[in-house]
Amino acid sequence: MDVKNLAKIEALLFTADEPVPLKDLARVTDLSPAEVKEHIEVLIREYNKNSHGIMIREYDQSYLFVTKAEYATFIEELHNNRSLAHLSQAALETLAIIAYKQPVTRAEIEEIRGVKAEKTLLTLSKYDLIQELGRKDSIGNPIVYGTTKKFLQHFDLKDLSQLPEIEEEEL
Amino acid sequence: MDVKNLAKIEALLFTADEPVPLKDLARVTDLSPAEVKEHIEVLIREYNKNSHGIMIREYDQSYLFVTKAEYATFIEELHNNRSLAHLSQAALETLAIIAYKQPVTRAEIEEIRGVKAEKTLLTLSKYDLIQELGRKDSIGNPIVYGTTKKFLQHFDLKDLSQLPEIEEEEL
Amino acid sequence: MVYQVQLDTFQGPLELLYQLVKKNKIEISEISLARVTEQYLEYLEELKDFDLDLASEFMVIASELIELKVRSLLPQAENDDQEDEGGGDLVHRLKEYHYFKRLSRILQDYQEKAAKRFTRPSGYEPASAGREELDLAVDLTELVEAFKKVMAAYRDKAKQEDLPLEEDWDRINSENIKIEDKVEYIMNRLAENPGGISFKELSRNCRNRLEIVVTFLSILELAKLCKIRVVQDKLFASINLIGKTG
Repeated sequence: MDVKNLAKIEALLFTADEPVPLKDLARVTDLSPAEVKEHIEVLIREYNKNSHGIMIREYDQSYLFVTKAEYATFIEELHNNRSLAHLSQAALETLAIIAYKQPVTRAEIEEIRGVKAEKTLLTLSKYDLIQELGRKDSIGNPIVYGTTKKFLQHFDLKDLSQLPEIEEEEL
Repeated sequence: MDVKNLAKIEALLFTADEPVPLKDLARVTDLSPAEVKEHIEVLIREYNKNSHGIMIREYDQSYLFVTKAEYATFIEELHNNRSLAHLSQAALETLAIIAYKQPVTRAEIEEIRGVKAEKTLLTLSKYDLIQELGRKDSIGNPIVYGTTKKFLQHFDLKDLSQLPEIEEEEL
Repeated sequence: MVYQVQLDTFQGPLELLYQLVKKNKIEISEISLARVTEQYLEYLEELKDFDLDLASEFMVIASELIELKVRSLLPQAENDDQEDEGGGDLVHRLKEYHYFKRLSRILQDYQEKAAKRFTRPSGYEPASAGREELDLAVDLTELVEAFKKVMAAYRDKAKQEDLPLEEDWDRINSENIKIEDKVEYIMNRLAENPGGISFKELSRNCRNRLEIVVTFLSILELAKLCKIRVVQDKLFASINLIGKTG
């Protein structure tokens, strides 16, 4: 464990505005992914201490510095000119369907919600919460949608398997 | 010295992409400016250690987390050369005149450089390196210009007193 | 000595004069400025065809220089107090210019050092861990609730209308048809068929319309790069591709 490497990884994560894949860190630092991971774990333990207001989160083998939840209100107050975007109920429902049913087509989303989904899909794409995964091998080759890394980051999920499970009978 | 306050200030500074004024930190944390300063000094000492890749810089009573210079090449590699635009010779000369002569009018700048300054002033304003300080109390009430906090940050100066001095007779 | 100049290397008359003084390794003084007058005027000769606005600024300095030159050539007579007016001012201006030029070079070094310090990405909305979400103000519970609600509504509707539940939920493979891949594929097919191949044959194996479009685009690309020749005997006849060798 080399402190210079710790510092290097810290600087790299600090300058990123989205989770940095482990393999990118390995490439840039000339360390093996396993070595990078070891260093990151030291950083994670360090920043988890109470004396720190920031911490490192893992999202799907990628890492990002975030602030600790308890300081959110102070941060909001400091940057209080920043307007908060609100997801409409329609957008939220559409996002929920995509999260649980991905890969899913627009027609399928519209079928479930009973209304057109075009605008909502645009909004969700704009916030980088969903992405096109490809095309379905059926008539018309419709686009299929799925969630993004930003989605995981936004809901603070390590990966999609961490989505809360819903019992069939709850539905 | 309260570790929670250290953490809070750390989180606040972390979320900023430009220097945060001491008084804003004091307002948000409900501490006195002197107390905030004490905490920041603890943070500065901590982050100056070799094991950290980031550090806190002061610019005109405002504070900002920046990466340490030695990791610049790695950061550029990770983020595909995210380096800042460098200023042209004309812009640098104009900026030098403004920095040392502020408050200074456009006519005075043009007199020294022997060329029109309008475009260069626009560029420097666009980059937020200079600002209009007001109007001079002379014929035509010309606008006077000065440098901004962003200027200090761009050249990594704590305040204007840190501007390099050179002897007149060296000419 | 002819001084080689290019207009765009000088931002103004002072810059030119400054460079001449530097090139001749002389002091900034009235006498030495008089010495570079010829070089300055030679430069103006070349400048003649350029922008008048710019040229006029150069002319002002030129006239001052000529005055200096003339005075330096005249015997040191009883010059009265007018003497300093032109030359003294130019010397002063040039010295001041030199001063700021040096400062700007120092600032340049500062700038380079400072550029090695990176801040957080600008315009970035701070990410926060945990419940309080800053940017979209929605949390996971709300997401789950939304899903339950919407699925419950759908099941109700499906039951009433006697629809099959969740048809077409079969998993599919995401595909990504790239022109580069198609280009490679076409080139391979052409290598196997030196006599050429028709567009129809190429599109026969396409799985969907998108792939046919990509195939067509790839053919256009290859034709543009002169890697293939495209032949059509008559309107609506089969389009044939023939590889070009070398």
